[in-house]
Amino acid sequence: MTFPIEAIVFLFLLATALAVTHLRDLFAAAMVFGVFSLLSAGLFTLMDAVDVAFTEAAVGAGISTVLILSTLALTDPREHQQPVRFAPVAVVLLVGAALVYGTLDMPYYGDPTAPIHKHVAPEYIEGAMTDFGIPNIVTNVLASYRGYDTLGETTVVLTATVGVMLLLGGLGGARHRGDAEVVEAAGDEEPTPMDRVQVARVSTTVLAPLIMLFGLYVQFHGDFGPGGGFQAGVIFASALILHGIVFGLSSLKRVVSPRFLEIGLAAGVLIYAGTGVASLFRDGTFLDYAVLDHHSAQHGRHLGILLVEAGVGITVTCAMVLIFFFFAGRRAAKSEEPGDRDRRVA
Amino acid sequence: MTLHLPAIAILLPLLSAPICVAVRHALVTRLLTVAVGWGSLAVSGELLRQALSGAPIHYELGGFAPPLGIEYVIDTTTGYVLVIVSTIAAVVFSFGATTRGAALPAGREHLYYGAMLLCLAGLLGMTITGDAFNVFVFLEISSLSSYALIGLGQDRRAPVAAFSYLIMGTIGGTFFLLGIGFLYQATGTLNMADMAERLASLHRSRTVHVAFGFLTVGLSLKLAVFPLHQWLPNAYARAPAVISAFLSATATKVMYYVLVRMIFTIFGATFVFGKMGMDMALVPLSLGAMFVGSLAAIFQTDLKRLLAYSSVAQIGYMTLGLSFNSVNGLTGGLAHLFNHALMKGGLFLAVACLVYRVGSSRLDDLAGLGKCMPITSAAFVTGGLALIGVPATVGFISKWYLVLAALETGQYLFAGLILLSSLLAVAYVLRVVEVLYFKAPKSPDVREAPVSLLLPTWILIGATVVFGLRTELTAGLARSAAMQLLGAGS
Amino acid sequence: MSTFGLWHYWVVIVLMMIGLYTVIARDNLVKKVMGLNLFQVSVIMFYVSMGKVEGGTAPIIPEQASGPVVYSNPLPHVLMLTAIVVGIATTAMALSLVVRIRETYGTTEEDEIRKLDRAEHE
Amino acid sequence: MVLFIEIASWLLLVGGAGFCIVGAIGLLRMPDLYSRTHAATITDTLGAGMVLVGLALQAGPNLTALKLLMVLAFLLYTSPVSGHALVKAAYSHGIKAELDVPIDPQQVQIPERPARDAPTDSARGKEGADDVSD
Repeated sequence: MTFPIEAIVFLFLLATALAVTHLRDLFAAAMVFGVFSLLSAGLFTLMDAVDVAFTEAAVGAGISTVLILSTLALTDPREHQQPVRFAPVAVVLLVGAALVYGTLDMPYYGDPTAPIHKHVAPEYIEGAMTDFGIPNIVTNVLASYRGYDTLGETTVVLTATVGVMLLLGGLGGARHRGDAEVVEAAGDEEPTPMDRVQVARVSTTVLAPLIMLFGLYVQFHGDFGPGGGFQAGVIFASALILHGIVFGLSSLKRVVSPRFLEIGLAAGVLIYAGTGVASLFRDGTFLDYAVLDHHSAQHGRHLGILLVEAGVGITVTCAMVLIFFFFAGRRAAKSEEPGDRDRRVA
Repeated sequence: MTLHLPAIAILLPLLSAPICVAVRHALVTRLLTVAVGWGSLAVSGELLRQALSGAPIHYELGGFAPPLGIEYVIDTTTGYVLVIVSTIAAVVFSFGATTRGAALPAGREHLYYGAMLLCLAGLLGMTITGDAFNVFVFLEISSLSSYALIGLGQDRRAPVAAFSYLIMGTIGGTFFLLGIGFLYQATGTLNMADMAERLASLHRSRTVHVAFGFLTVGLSLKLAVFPLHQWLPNAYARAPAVISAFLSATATKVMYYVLVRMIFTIFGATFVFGKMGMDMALVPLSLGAMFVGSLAAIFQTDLKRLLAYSSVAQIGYMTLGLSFNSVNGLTGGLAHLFNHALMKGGLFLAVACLVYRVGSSRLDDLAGLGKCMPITSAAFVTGGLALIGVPATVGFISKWYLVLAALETGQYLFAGLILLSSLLAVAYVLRVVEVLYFKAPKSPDVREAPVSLLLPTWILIGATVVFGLRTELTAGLARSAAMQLLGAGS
Repeated sequence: MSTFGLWHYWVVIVLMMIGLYTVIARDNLVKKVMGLNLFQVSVIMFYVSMGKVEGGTAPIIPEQASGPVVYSNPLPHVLMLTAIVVGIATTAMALSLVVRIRETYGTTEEDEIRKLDRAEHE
Repeated sequence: MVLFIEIASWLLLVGGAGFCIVGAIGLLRMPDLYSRTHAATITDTLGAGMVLVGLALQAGPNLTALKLLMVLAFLLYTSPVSGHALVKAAYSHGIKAELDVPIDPQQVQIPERPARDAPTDSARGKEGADDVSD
């Protein structure tokens, strides 16, 4: 029985999860949460889920840690002391016991005769070469067999970004200002120490283009290896966010204005749904790419998957940069109003 | 083109939402939203007609057969719920001042309409899909957009209410995802029909029992069934009145539909009521909801919170109808779906008219408005009577079927409890009537709400009376839907 | 090895419960969001561990396939790409609500917010 | 020849792991931020570097080895920059280094910044005041 490496990774995961729960310094907790996400990405690689690992590392460890940190920059860094409550412990134990009871009739971990490996998965694996000729089966299933799911997923990204723009639009609840003003106000506030740091500037100017190039590589490499629209979008956005952090929001605004990003956000979803509607006009059902090319169904599916992944990439890039704009733009509103201190004591 | 009608039903709101986000013009996006509302009503009506005339419609997406690809399944119940959601959407979207109650930053109206369209797309997508995991995806779309819309309320506590709704909703959604994971592990497929076939032989598997448990708890959280309803009163009370009108009349209804779909299509009534004893759990919770909801509503000082607690009670009626597992019971439950949507939608729109003029929905600010705003107050009273279940209103129809179902199975106690809880409803409706009509008006110069606000309100309130008299559309449809479900289920 | 083959699922369930506990028990709103993330990532781990096949490789077909190659199940991976994106979307929305709450209440502790509400309510 | 590469890669791997442990211990033991970054950079440069080179040897002369060396190049490029940014930010926020000899502020001449950065000094002055309350 070879020693399961996952055991070690699980050990670290348990340690980091407990650390996140008990650390009262929220910045440290955010960092440990980033470690947790990275470890889970490692675990997914061990479980042969390379696409999920790539996305979890890029989205889970990358973007959610950046978001949590930028929120902590606007809020209090320390959590209040709090006794252990017993009602939640009871609820958690009950739910945990129910789940463990549920696993008793499950096939063992890695058991090849499990029902899920018998029913639908074999057709996906055979179909990859016959219908598509695309080696990465996950991309086939993601974009065409269950392409409607991924359309829903892209719409989830659109919904979240619209929600963030609505909630963080104006600076401070009372003063209503359009998003242009939000970013304007943030751009010309006191220059953060970062922008006078020559080293960071030079390294960013060298690095950002390489990151963008890698993002494009991931976008088109999605058919042959782990990659695809989501990961590419996040990587591309991280290059822009890096530029925004080092050179300040106003220069990022000159590179990609919020208006342009809003249109890009909508354009991605429209490209995706548009590809589906295009197959409607050629009397295939919605999102059926085979009809897109009269000569060969396989070529049609290639084209469909390419367009769909491009749509996803555009939406995710614009979404991540917009969310960064509104969180970072909020820093201008963070100047501690005098009323804040005493209101907390009330 | 009619061959692709199911796809168009979802594409209409799904495509118009990004268009709203891209086009920054408030008026253009407003007109687009209203047009999409009425358009989806027309498409849903046509789909219901097709589903009624023949066998359920199957529409395969992506060109692959069901177990591999995803498919839409539209039977009578699906068409019925699609019509309910798009009717409310059409009327609420054409309400005169949709952005009035929201603390919208300047130049943001186009995103507000985009979020409303995304919520509609999520609800329709959840109703029409025949794939278990796809329900989760569209559940997240409708939930995320409703968190944002609720967080926009002018009340300073709106973000807090939206945050607690987000936490409870996401836990519910993740329980739902866990339930699907257990089902997928046991059956190997995600298509609902395929899953139902394979579950027939798995009634003793503990994985399936736990899967059923987590799916039900997850949906009860989203449906605000009695013990898990804490998020609903704050969410609907703090949100802009128009959003409360839209969500109270559609969101919980679609969650109820998913619960019904899961019980009768995936697991089958024999497994759910026989083996799992679902009715033993659901009946006390429903009765609890009816009494706690109504009692809490009586002591509220804010009109929107009062209506929100009454929603908790009305959801108790629906789940009670479900737990009888009889044609009459299910007919009562499904009919109440449509009736409650009309009543609560109309009442919240009436409150929106009051808030449009007075600026606050606290009861003592609304004193004496009966004289200054006669039409709106009349609308509120009519809606209140329907809530009580006065004959010749829709409320009476669904309570009639519930009592019939209770008497049919010999539970006279339940019939008595249903009537008793209606008396509680009388209490809180009369309390509002007393505030509106028998108190000196605070500010006498309040004018009546403009017609663009009153017309949609009276469309819904009028419907509560019209459908109270001619019941073949609501109760008749609910009955044929119940027969189809139970016929398929047993 | 009767139930020895199930320990992967049990460890993942323990991680889920740590996340759920953090969401329910902690008052700090940002800590709640972290707990929610822990809970969702653990559910993703549960799905992925379902898909693993003994001796299987990543579901990518190599060019020179030497003999029959055993692949892990690709379907859970597709579902989990969706779940990760739903997780990040919920986190972004929750954190923007936390920022709004912080600006109106001056605090991100739930018990203080309730105190301020009650104080303002009387 | 193969045996030699085998030994070399294992030596590198074990050495890299050793340096990571050294870095971790240093991170825990060092008194203040500045000395801790010294310890942390050991893990980045030597620790990860040796492990990557060891793996590249293991993988043999093919594309994977090249990719591993590119990762090493990326690491050697970015970790000093992030270390520098971290320390620069800490210094401008006025975090003081813990020195054995207590310096009295008059003696030490903190190098005057060019006039352009006047606001930072005032900022640091204010920050300094906050230091005590932190």
